[in-house]
This record gives sequence, C-alpha cells and structure tokens, in this order.
Amino acid sequence: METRSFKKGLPKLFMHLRSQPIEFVLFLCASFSVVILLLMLLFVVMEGSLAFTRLGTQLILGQMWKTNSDLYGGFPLIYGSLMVVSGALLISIPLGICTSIFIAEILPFQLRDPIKSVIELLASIPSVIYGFIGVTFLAPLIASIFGLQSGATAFTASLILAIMVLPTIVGVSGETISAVPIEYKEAALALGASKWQTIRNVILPLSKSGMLASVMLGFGRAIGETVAVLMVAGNVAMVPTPPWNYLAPVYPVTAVIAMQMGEAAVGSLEYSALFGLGLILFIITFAVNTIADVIVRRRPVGRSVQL
Amino acid sequence: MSGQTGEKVIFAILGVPMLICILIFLWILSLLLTGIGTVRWELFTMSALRGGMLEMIVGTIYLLLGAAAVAGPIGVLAAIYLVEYAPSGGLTRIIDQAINNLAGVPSIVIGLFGYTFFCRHLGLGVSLAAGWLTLALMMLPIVIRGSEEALRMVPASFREAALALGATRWKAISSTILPAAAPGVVTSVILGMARVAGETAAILFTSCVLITRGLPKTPFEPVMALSYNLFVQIVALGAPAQRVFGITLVLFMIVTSLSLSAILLRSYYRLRQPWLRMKG
Amino acid sequence: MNRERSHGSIQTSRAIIVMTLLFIVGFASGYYTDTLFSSQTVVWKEDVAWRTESISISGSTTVLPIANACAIAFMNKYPGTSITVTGGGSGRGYSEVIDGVVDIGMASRPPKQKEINDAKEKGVALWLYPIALDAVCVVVHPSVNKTLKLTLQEVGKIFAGIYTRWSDVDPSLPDEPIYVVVREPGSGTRGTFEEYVMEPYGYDVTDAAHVRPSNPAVRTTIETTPYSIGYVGLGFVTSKMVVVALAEEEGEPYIYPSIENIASFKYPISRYLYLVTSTRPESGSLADRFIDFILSPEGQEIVEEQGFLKLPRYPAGV
Amino acid sequence: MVNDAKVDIRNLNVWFGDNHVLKDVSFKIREKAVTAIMGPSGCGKTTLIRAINRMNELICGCRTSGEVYINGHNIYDGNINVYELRRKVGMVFQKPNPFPKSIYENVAFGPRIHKMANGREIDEIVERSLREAALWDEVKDRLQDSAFNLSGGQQQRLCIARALAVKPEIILMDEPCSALDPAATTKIEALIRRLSKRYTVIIVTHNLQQAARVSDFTAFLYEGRLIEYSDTKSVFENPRSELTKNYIAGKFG
Repeated sequence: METRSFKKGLPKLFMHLRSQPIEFVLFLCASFSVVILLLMLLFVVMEGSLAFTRLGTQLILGQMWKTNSDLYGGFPLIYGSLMVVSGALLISIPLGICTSIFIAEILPFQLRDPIKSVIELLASIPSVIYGFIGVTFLAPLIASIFGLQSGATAFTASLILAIMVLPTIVGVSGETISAVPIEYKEAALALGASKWQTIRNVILPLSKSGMLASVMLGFGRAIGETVAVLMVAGNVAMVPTPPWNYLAPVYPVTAVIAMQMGEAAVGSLEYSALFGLGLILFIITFAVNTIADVIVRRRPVGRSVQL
Repeated sequence: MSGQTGEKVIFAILGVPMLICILIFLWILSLLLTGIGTVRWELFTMSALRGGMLEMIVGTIYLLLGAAAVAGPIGVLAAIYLVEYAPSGGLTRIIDQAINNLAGVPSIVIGLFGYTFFCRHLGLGVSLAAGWLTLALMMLPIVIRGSEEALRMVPASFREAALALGATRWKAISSTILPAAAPGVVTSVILGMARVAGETAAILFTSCVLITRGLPKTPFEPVMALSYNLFVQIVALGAPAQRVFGITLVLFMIVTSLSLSAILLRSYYRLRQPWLRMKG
Repeated sequence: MNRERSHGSIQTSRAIIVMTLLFIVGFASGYYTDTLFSSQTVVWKEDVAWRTESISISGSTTVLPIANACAIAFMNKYPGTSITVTGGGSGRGYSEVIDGVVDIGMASRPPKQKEINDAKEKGVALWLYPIALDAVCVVVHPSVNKTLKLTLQEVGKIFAGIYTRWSDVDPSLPDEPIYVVVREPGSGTRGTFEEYVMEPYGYDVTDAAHVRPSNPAVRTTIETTPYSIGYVGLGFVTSKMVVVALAEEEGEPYIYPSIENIASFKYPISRYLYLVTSTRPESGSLADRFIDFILSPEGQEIVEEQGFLKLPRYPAGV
Repeated sequence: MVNDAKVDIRNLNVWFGDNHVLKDVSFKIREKAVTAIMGPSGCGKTTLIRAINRMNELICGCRTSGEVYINGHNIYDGNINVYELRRKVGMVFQKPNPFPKSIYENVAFGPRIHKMANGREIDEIVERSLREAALWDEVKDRLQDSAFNLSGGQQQRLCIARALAVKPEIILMDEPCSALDPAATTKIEALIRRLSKRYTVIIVTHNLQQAARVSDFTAFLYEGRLIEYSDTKSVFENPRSELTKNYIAGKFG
C-alpha cells in the first residue's frame, strides 16, 4: 500500500492538481486541517494581542491573577495546570501501561476483548459526569482520608484526570503492543523464553515509542480538560506552599477560561488575557504533540522484513 | 521452577492495575445505577417545558448528525488524499502534523476559536450551525485517522486490478477501494460522534442555551443539549439529584451506544472481510 | 475481481443506507417532537402578533433560576411564544443587551459606570426592571460557631486575608485557618458583596480565596468544608450552614437576613435583582408581557419558590 | 520400524475451535536423522510440529489431546517446564524472523535469557553457533550490524544459529526455504544434512523434491491423518497408499 503515486517537487504537484479537479478537491480537504490550525492560531493571537502588548511576559510570569485590579498574572494558573496534569500522569502511566501489557499478553484470550471494551467504555463517560462524581463522592473521601478542610485539591483533580486519561493510555499502548509482529514473539518463545522474558526483551523495546506517544496523547487530553477540573480543583489562584503540596487547591488555566469567559466584556483586557491563556495552552499542547510525533517517527529499527 | 513462581509474582503485580481499572469502572457504574432508581422514565419523552428532556436529547442528536455531516466528507476525502495521492514530501508531513496537532488542541481552545470565528466573525451567533462547525473540528482528526486506517487495510491488489482494466486513478479508488473501506470509514465517523457527544467546553460558548421552545427550525438558532444542560444544572442551578441523574443516564446511554456500535461494527466487518482478518 | 467489486459495493450501499436511516430517524423524530410542542396551539381571535414572537435572555446566574422557571411557566401558558434563556453572569447580561445580542439581560447588581458609558456610546438607554429582592448572606460552616455576629469591616478583613485564623477574629472562636470561598469576578453576587463589604474599606479579595462559579457551588463548598466562610443569595441558604448576623459598624445592632429585615433594607447587603432592556419594550410585545408576567402575582409566586423575596410593591421601570 | 525413538507421538489430536486439525496421529521419530513431514496445504503439518514444542497453545481456542514423549517424558504432563522444553526443541520458522537487533544480539538472546553463560563465554557461543549455521565467515566482521541488513537466506541461517545457540536436541523447521530463492535453498538444505549428524531434525515441507533430497524418513499427512510413514526411499519409490502415490505423482497438492 505504500506505493505513493508520484514523487515530484511542489510546483509540479500544483500543476498536476490543477489538471485533475478531483485531486484538487482531495488536496483541499487534506489541507483543511492546516488551514484551520493556522486560523485558530491567528484568531487566538488576534484576540489575545491586547493582553500581549499591555501585559507582555506578565501574562506568563506574573504571580497575581486579580480581575478586580486588572492584574492578569498567569503563572499560578499555568503552574496549577501543569501540577494537576503531572499528578494525573504519575498515577495513570504506571496503571495504564501495566494494564495494557496485562490485557494484551497475559490475560486469557477469551477475556481480552471484553475487558478492553470495558476500559474503552470509561472513555465514553462525559467529563461533566466525572466532575459530578468528583465533587459528590471523591472530594469528601479525600478530605476525610487526609484530614483536610476541603477535598477540592490538586490531588483530587489529578485523580479524576487520571481516570479520564486511563482509557487513552491503555488503548493506544495496547494497540502498539499488539502491533508487534507475532513472528518476534514466536521466535523468542520458541527459544524457550518465558512470557515475561518475551515481554521484557522483545515486546517492550519494540513498543516503547508507541507507549511514549500514548503518554503524550494522555497529556494533551489531561491539560485540555475543563469541566471536571473546574469542579474539583478548588480554584485558588496561588502557587501552593510548598509548591509540591498536592493537598492544596489550584486554579488550572482551563477552569479560569471557562469561568470568566462568559462574563468578560468582548474587547476588554480581561477578555484578551483569557485568549492569551488559551494561546499558552495551545502552544503547550502543540509542543507536546510535535515531540510525540518526532519520537514516533524515529523508530530505531524497521518493522518488517524485506525479502 | 523458581523462575516460574517469580514470573507469577510479576504477572500478579501487572494484573493489579487492571483490576483497579475495572474496579473504577464498576464503581462509577454503580454510582450511575444507584441514580437510576430516582429517574422517571417518562422524562425522556417529555418536553423540557414540562420538566422532561426530549429537546435536549433530540438537540444533542442534531448537533452530532450535523457535525458528522460536516466532518465526515471532509475527513474521508482528506484520508483518500493522504493514502492514495499524497507525495511523500514536506507538504504531506505538514498536513500529517497538522492533523495530529488538531487532535491535541484542548476543547476549551476549540471553543474559544469557535466563539470568535464562527459566532462573531462569521456572524453565526450562538447557534446550531456554530456548534456543528466547532464539533466538526474536534471530530475531524478522528475521522481522518480512522478512514486512513480503513483505506490502508484494503489490499493493493484491488486497486491494481482496477487500474489494469484501464480505470483512471480516481475511478479505481471510488469503485474498488472506497467500497471495501466503507465500513471502516463509517466506524470512524461513529467513533468521532461518540467522542464529541459528551463534550461541553466546545459548545459552552458556541451553540447552547438552557431553555427555549422546541427545536431550532433553522441552523441559526441555538439548541438545547444534554451535556451543556447537565453542566448548567449541576454548576449554576444546583439541580436536584433526580434531574442530574436522569440527564447523566441518557447522555451515558447515547455515548455508550455510539461507542458500542462502533466496536461491534468493527468486529463484525473484521469477520466478514477476509483481508482484514489476516491483518487484524 | 468482479465478485469482490460487487461485494464491496453492497457494503457501501448498506453503509450509506444505515447512515441515511440514522439521519432520517434523527430529523423525523425532531419534526415529530416539534409537532408535539405545537399541537396545543389554538387559534387566537385577537392580538396574535406577540404570540409567535421569540425573545432571548442571558446574564446573571443568580437570576437564572427565576428566569428559567418563569420562562417555562410562561411558555406553557402561551403556546407559540418562545423564550430562550441562558446564563453567563451579570457582566454578560449588560454587555449583550448593550450590543443587542439578546432582548433582555439578567443582572444581580446595578450597572457599573463603564457599562453605563458603553450604553451611551452605543446610543442605547438601559432600562432596569427590579423583579425580586435578594440579600447576599454571609454564611459559615457550623463548625465555626452556631451564632456568629460580625461587623461589615470584620467580614471585609476576613475576605481580604487580613484575618487568616478564626481566633484572629475573636479569641473565643476556634484556632483554625479560615477557608474563604468567593464567586468568580463578574458575578453580580460578588459585585454586590464587594460594594458593601470590601470597597468602603479599600480591601481587595485575598489570593487565597477559593473561586466557585455559582451559588450552588458555593453552597456545596460551605456545607462540606469545616471553618469555611462564603456568601450566597438568600435562596441558597440551607440548614447545613450558619447565617452570620451583620452590623454596619461597631456598636450598631447585628441584623439577620430575615424577610422583614431585607424588605425594609435593614440588612446591610440587600439588593434588587433586575431584568435589563436597551429600550423600553413596546407595549404588548412579548418582552413587555414577559416582564409583566414576572411582576404579576403568578410570577412573584415563582420568585418565592426559587428562594428569593417578592418585591414589596410592584415598581415600574426605574 | 523406528526403535531408538527421540520423539514418540501417540494418538495426538488437535482442535482449533470446532476445527479438528490433527486426527489420531501416532508415530516415532528417530534420533539424529532428518524426518520430513509433507502433505498438501492445510493438512496439519505445521500444527503437528508446533505440537512438539507446545507452541500451539499460544493460539486462541486450541485444544490438544494425546501424548508426545520426548526422551521418554510426556511433554503434555502437568509438571513439565514448558520453557525448558522449548529450549531443548529449537524451531525455525517459514519466514526468517530475526529480532530487530544486531546479528550478535540475535544469537546471544537465547543464552542470555537462559543464563547459560556470560561475558566471553557468550562470544564463544555466538561464534560456535554461527559457524555451525555456516554463517560465520559471511558476518564475522559485522556482528554489530542490524540483522535486517542480511539477505533472506542469511537471515534464515541466522535464525538457525539463534536456535542452535541454546544447545537444543531437536530442531523443528517449518518450511524453512519457502521464502527463499533456489541458491539460498541449496545452502540451507546442505546445512540441514550437516546438522542431522548432531541433532534430530524435523522439517515440514510441501516441496516433494526437498523432502526426497534432505530427509531420511518421510511422513505423509492428509487432512489431519497420518497416511504413510517410512524411510524416504520407500515412500517415494514404493508408496503403500494410493493417496501417497497420487500426491507424489503430482495429481493434487
């Protein structure tokens, strides 16, 4: 299937496309994503430009987010987002990767598909419901376990997010594990390697990059999550003391945008600052995706044997 | 023999996380099920004006079908270009990257963009159409990736046979490859719908209202949707548990039935189509 | 090959049929439900124009429950009319009315100077219709004290973060950190609260405040968090929290937000809730009739059901 | 007929789901000789040799009954260590399947996981195995190259070397030449002859000439049943069964 029809330079490509209307339409559809992405960047930058010119680096480094006094320092918010997301990943990566290995390699054949579907179903629960569960069941539990005033903390948000990104990590890394050619597995087993030796020496090295990609994808999901986080994170626009205190409330970027966007007057500095935050979020996910892309592309060894 | 017991220990350790995942699922399911008792089923067929949620259900379906109608064709055509035509050059890599990045854009940013671009710049206002376009942006990468995979699964011999009979390139694709890949393409569209059905952040500013009469008669009117309503009911109105559980349950059923039908469709065609079985 | 081809196209056609069926079912059910809604329509002998009009309302989440309930009652009473309600916040209510995006705004505070200026710039006048009376009640978790009395300035100091422990306020109170809960900026409840409690003393809300997006969210937080303090509209006070009696100044009497005290404006943070329009609605139009409906005894009954206070009398446009 | 049996298969039945693939197969395989298993596609050849190192149980829905004795021990006994069994019974697959690692690492993989040696000893094992597989001279200067840089025939010999490195007693070969060109096939066949002096080799093939060329004994399988089993010469020159006669004559297959 890899026979891509023509390998010409760019100008020739366009000439070719002009002479073939159908291909031109196909090309337009394919480049739609690029156009949308650029438009997105353009509009978010445009709406955020006031904040950038008026606030400059304050928007990223400023310590105070006080709408009353027109202070828009995004640092505590960005820090809160990253804190919640890294907590979520710390929980969900080991859980997710172990689960995907267990399902793909160790579980009896008959149970694999049902259990995979059960975990896929976790992904289909809307985030509002996760938020609702977080507020009504998880937060009080956390508060009583740790003896806190309130269960609305970074830790609670991390837990909820971890549950939400689990299906992504399990699904994608499970896919990469089952994409390891069966020949390699058989070769190792026929040499008398045990199941675990096969997993450790053959399957894991080959699916490492795919697993990393699944983690990156999980990161993207987690940092963009809005509604559930808004309901459980506690929403205090301050870096916790000490900064690694997960039992303190934080105010993630997405929660700020969702809460204040509805009320900010169009064109005001507040409105613009919210778009600026959106742009920062956009850039973070963009960077993470690009890194994931590079990692997945740079596979150490070819997959298939050419004869 | 001791190696084998060691291995059993490792497997047990690996198995614990899976059990945790399943326990989490069962826990959430049990939470939802305890709510079922409080739900009055006639709510589903009653107008919101009478305390039901019919408009929200139909509104959600409107949003999903419209978004699928926008993202489906564009996504499939884009996938055909990427699989069949794209030269392996820089431009194709850029398109590839853009699709990956679009998939990673946080839904709140898509919502912000939808609000400024569709609602304000294009003048659609808070409307069904703006919701379609915004949700379509979220579905697009899923549809493209899924269709690409389905197209790549079709053996090259199909197309070569058609080309050998003198068909043009497009004819070969549309007459042999596309039909063979159709189930996979449809599955990807359904998966895309499942992904956005519970989405709140993207339609928060773009297309939803708390209450209105009936359904939008033109695409330029706002619509009531389950996810948005659930959000407002919980967050702003502090609605009673019965109402919350009712909406939660319907939303969960819609999303789950979409995902399940995608899973079933996929495995059904895996069985039916011999070339898929070999690869899968 | 031929067999494969026909096999393939059967599948496409099947897939297409399934998709089309989905669409048909979806839209048909839409039309069906549509006819359900309009089936009660009766032909009216007179005055039909407004019965087919539609208006949109957005703004304060405090007023949202009233507008939501009233819109539902109104639409049920007059089939054919359409009232679209959505939230946002008082700020959004004013700005969308000024921009002409919606017909009626909801607000839980009077307009700020900036909003009045904006309206002037756009050449519109803001018409405010008080529809209900409300008090911003300062509430604490019962763990603080069962009968707490504070002056406005003390409350201000708590919310400004000058007092961080309850024992700072009064040594007899528990020696525990204060958990401060506030509403998001732009909220009318927050605006009203700050106008009476913070601004007179030049205080600003502490960074350590926990932000919540709505009255119910604040209510849930106060109910479940020991040593917490926050403020909610009267309709959101529950038995699981303690309402604080407030005094304007040291030495003045401490006043609870009882119905009489609010209606007589003795309670220091009493306020009207408003509907806002950019022009005086034409008499007999849907907007006019809807506002009349809320002000009618029937509408005021709904206001009370939602936990707010009826207007002492029925004031006309301000 | 075969007295000094290395492998003794008795009443072996294998099902995949509802599909009864091997039906009551019984025969004995002699030590240090080449035994070819031939038959038309789908007759169960591959399943039969995969039953000898219990690789079938990796496939979903597989059931086995009957016994397979190796050195007098039934390998389907509960207390058999399947990993040790697979070490003793090496296997070479239809398509060369080297790991995506260097040539050296491919051969060293087995000794490493079985902790048979370390450091310099592994070097020795690698060299010995590659020499045995007649590959040493071609790769001795580029042991750290990726195994994928080798030609198809070389890859297959590397896979043989990899199997030899764990000191097996029996080597199973599943159509080892079907993916190779004639020149590479000749080399592998010569190698098989040589290996039979020290190992018991069981080779599956649907290439009649190959079976005639390399094997000492030949079994003919048809629709899951063992039709004929004897020394190669008598199977080809004097088949007892009508089916075998027709198959050898090329009337089906």
